[in-house]
Amino acid sequence: MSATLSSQSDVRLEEILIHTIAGMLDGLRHVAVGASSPVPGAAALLARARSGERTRVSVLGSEDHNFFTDGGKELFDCAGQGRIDAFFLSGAQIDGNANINLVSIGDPDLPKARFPGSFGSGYLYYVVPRVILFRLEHTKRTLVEQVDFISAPGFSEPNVYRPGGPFAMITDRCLFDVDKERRRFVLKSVHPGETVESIAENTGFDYDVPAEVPTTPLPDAETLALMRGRIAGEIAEIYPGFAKRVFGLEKAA
Amino acid sequence: MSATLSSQSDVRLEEILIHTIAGMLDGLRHVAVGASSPVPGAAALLARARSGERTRVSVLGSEDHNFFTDGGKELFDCAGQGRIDAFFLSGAQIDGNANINLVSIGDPDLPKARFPGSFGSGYLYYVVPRVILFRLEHTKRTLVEQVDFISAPGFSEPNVYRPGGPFAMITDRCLFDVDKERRRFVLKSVHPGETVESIAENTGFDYDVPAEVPTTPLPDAETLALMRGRIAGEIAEIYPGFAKRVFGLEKAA
Amino acid sequence: MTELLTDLDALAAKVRDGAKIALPPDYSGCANALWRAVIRRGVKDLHLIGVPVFGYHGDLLIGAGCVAVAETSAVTLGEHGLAPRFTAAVKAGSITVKDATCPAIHAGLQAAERGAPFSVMRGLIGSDILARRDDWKVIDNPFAENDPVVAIPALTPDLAVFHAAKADRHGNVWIGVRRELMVMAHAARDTLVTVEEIVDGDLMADPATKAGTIPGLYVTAMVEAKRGSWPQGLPATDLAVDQAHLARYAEMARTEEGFAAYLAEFVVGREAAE
Amino acid sequence: MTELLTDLDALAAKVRDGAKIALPPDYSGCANALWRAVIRRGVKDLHLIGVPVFGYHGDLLIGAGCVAVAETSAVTLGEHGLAPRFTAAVKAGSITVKDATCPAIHAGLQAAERGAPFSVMRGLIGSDILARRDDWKVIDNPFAENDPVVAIPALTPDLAVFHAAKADRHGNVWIGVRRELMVMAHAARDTLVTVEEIVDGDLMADPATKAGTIPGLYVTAMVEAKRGSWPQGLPATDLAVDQAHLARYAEMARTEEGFAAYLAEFVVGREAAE
Repeated sequence: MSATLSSQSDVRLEEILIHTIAGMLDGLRHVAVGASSPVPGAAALLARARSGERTRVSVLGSEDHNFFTDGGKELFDCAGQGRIDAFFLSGAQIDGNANINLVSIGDPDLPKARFPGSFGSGYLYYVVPRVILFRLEHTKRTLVEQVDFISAPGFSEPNVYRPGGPFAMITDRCLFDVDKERRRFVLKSVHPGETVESIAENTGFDYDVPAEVPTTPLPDAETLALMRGRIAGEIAEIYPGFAKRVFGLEKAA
Repeated sequence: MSATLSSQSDVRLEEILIHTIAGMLDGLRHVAVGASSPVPGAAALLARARSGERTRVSVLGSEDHNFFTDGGKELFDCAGQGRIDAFFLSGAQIDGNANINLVSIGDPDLPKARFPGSFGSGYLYYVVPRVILFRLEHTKRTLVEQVDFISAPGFSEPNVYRPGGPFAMITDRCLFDVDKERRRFVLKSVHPGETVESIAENTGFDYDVPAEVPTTPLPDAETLALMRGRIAGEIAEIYPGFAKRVFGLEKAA
Repeated sequence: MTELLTDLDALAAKVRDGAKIALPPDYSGCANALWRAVIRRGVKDLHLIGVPVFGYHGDLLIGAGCVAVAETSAVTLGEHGLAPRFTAAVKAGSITVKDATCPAIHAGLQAAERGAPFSVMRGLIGSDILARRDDWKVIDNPFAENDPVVAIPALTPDLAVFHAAKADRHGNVWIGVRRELMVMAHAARDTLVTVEEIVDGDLMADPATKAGTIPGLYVTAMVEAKRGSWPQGLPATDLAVDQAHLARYAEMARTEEGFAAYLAEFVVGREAAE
Repeated sequence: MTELLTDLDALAAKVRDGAKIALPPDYSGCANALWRAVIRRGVKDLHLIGVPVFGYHGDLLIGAGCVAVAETSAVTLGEHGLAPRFTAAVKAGSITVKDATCPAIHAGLQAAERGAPFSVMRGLIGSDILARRDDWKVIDNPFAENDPVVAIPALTPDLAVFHAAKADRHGNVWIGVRRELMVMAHAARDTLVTVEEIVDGDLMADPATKAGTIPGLYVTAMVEAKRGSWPQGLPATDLAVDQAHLARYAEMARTEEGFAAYLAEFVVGREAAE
């Protein structure tokens, strides 16, 4: 994923992802970003820059971009109060019902693979209005028909309090919309180099495919400049390795 | 109540009350005192002094004797955690079932008299092991057969969580023990100048009277010296008027 | 983004008729200058929530006819005695009192803070406080047999309103150990703050200051108001309670006429100064 | 009265076999010097509670065979990847994992802090986290129709254990904004603290410091331990994370042999220095 996209200018895949995610955050009041999420973090910082600082960004685990003063519970309280408009979740597995698995593969008591755990997903996925799923390894191993462990379900019964839920899913191959009524992913666009067919070949679950599926738009020159300048600097405070790999080398080239 | 007890040395009633209450606090880890409670406050400070500072005293509303850093809720949390061994409650009315009324006389919707309200009594009376009731106006108007409003009941049904409750009641006339099994007050001692009969004449509820009812003991010389010296100084920080009236004038005399 | 105002009346304009408002106790940070401006505006039907009790400011609002409901664990002027306008209003039946006990108010606010529909608490069973609160319920503790417990629904104020020692231009407000102000701000939909001083820099930059600071995220609008808690004091500052004034208030407010004279002199009459 | 100890091993002796222990996350204050002393003592069957997650210190304790139960929302070495000894123990079935989600841990601790039998929370319904926690219950919200909500019982640790920047001789411990440490201390029966420095004076005397201080009331015993969080950092100090060491840990702990060598060098081998 670190190479530039051969057939396109010099735009990197990460830059397309950041641009695409930022487009889903524009105009929001408050975007929170979990740990180990450099692409969503950069997207949130881009949305903040474009908002004239009206969009707040809280980055967990960052001392510089963390505005909480009430301990570890405050992020969750804040989300429960309805003060967080967007959050990002990933999963070792994600299935066609938008269920995510952050726990294990196989029997959870004697798993074949064990991951860190569900973190706040068992709550935030329910209460944050725009949860953007991201999985930067789009394969049949990761996007599965049914997850082995539901850290948090994509959808809930009508009597379950659920102001939040999946808003979209972005991968290294494409962007899916979410049809909340039909509880299905809908292919929204394919990233440069991918096709409707290549997505189908690499996806383990059923999803809807509209007649027309465009290519994911590239960021324009102004956005690229902002991303490679100010945003690269900001994200470097939190993810120096990522900033160097994605933006630093690029700038040096 | 501010005069010395004519038939006794120069010991004031307040000093007898403070001494008597302190005797119920010796050896405890943590005593909390509510607002507007100078006599209990002085008693707690006396118990602390005698403990070699092992007994902690928290005085609400005092900046000097308040060790809480988590806002208004901390006292109640602390009590709920079992970390407060003794507290003091009063009432506009207190009845023979140890029910206390801090709210109103008559119909609560259109009361004849309205008092400030129940404060924390609706919780602390249930969870603090030694709640010492105090009412420094012992009359049939205040110690009644049945309170008009139960801010907190003296006793609870067996299925109600109730590690706490009334431990004793002290008035300006006497000290009552509490018989928890029989849910009754028991006359423990009468203050100098009072008799078993004078208590009966001034009490609106039934209570048990043992065959022998002693006079409430006076503090010894050492305790008096401690009270009039160090404790007077400490209580003056919180209740200067009280300290002046009870101890300051005394010392000047 | 916290709105930084320059005019107390602009902040007072955000207190709408019928608003449900969390008030700190007297020993925390009372926004008394703001309440005087609110009274001058003639706001009506406020629902005051004492966190967990209130004093002078609430009594003033009640006396001025701004209040429909007082939800609180107590109303008192402390060593100055009963709150006279509260007492008179209750006896006249002109306000509704929702009596509580302190930790029930905290429990309701904490439920709102957590985004939970309710909190449960011990105590209360068998009291007339509970008997008269049909908005509270007794439920079974699902982790024990035959163990009733009281459920207090989330208490979500429209507004948390208080005075604090300092704030910065990002809307961060320093409150020190007065953490009930933080719970109020978290629980309320909007928070209005008056401060002694708006300082340069960022209160979140110094770890010592940050520890006692409400982030601007929770602060809707703010204005500087020197001695804004008068006649109450302000913790962690040299602003002490004006006991002589409170005694005078307690005396004047004993009668309607006296209270009217108090309003004329100390509320309407202070407009130019504030 | 907080017990002021002079010997790390005396504090470690208070960690008994089978104790249920609240652990802060890596970015808060990890009492790693103490955990090394605990491992040297050979403590068994600990029940670790991640507040709400844990990392290096818990992985070390698991690898050293001190742990029976891990109750947590996650275990991770952050950018150094999966926690290798936790992962190995889960796959081997040698520890019991009680998977949670972050706010459920906070909700349980807050119930204990409040003396309430449980807290309720949104979320969780339909997850396998909930399906596998038979110690949690779904109950009806009594304030709405057909509204299930999850009840999390009070989570009362035997011990809260952490490292902090400073404390005074009264047992008051400054933790700044790391308020999860305060909730842990309130909720736990006993609290054991290591600190960089025991300072003269009273941390409660200065309002700025007081705002970030856990009162000695909650602190059972304490000892000074310089760089006591190493290889983790410590917030609001200049102690940074020793990333190179954590990378080395992550590498060595991938195998049992490597982990044994790590223990020999950095836990048993550090005894004289600590």
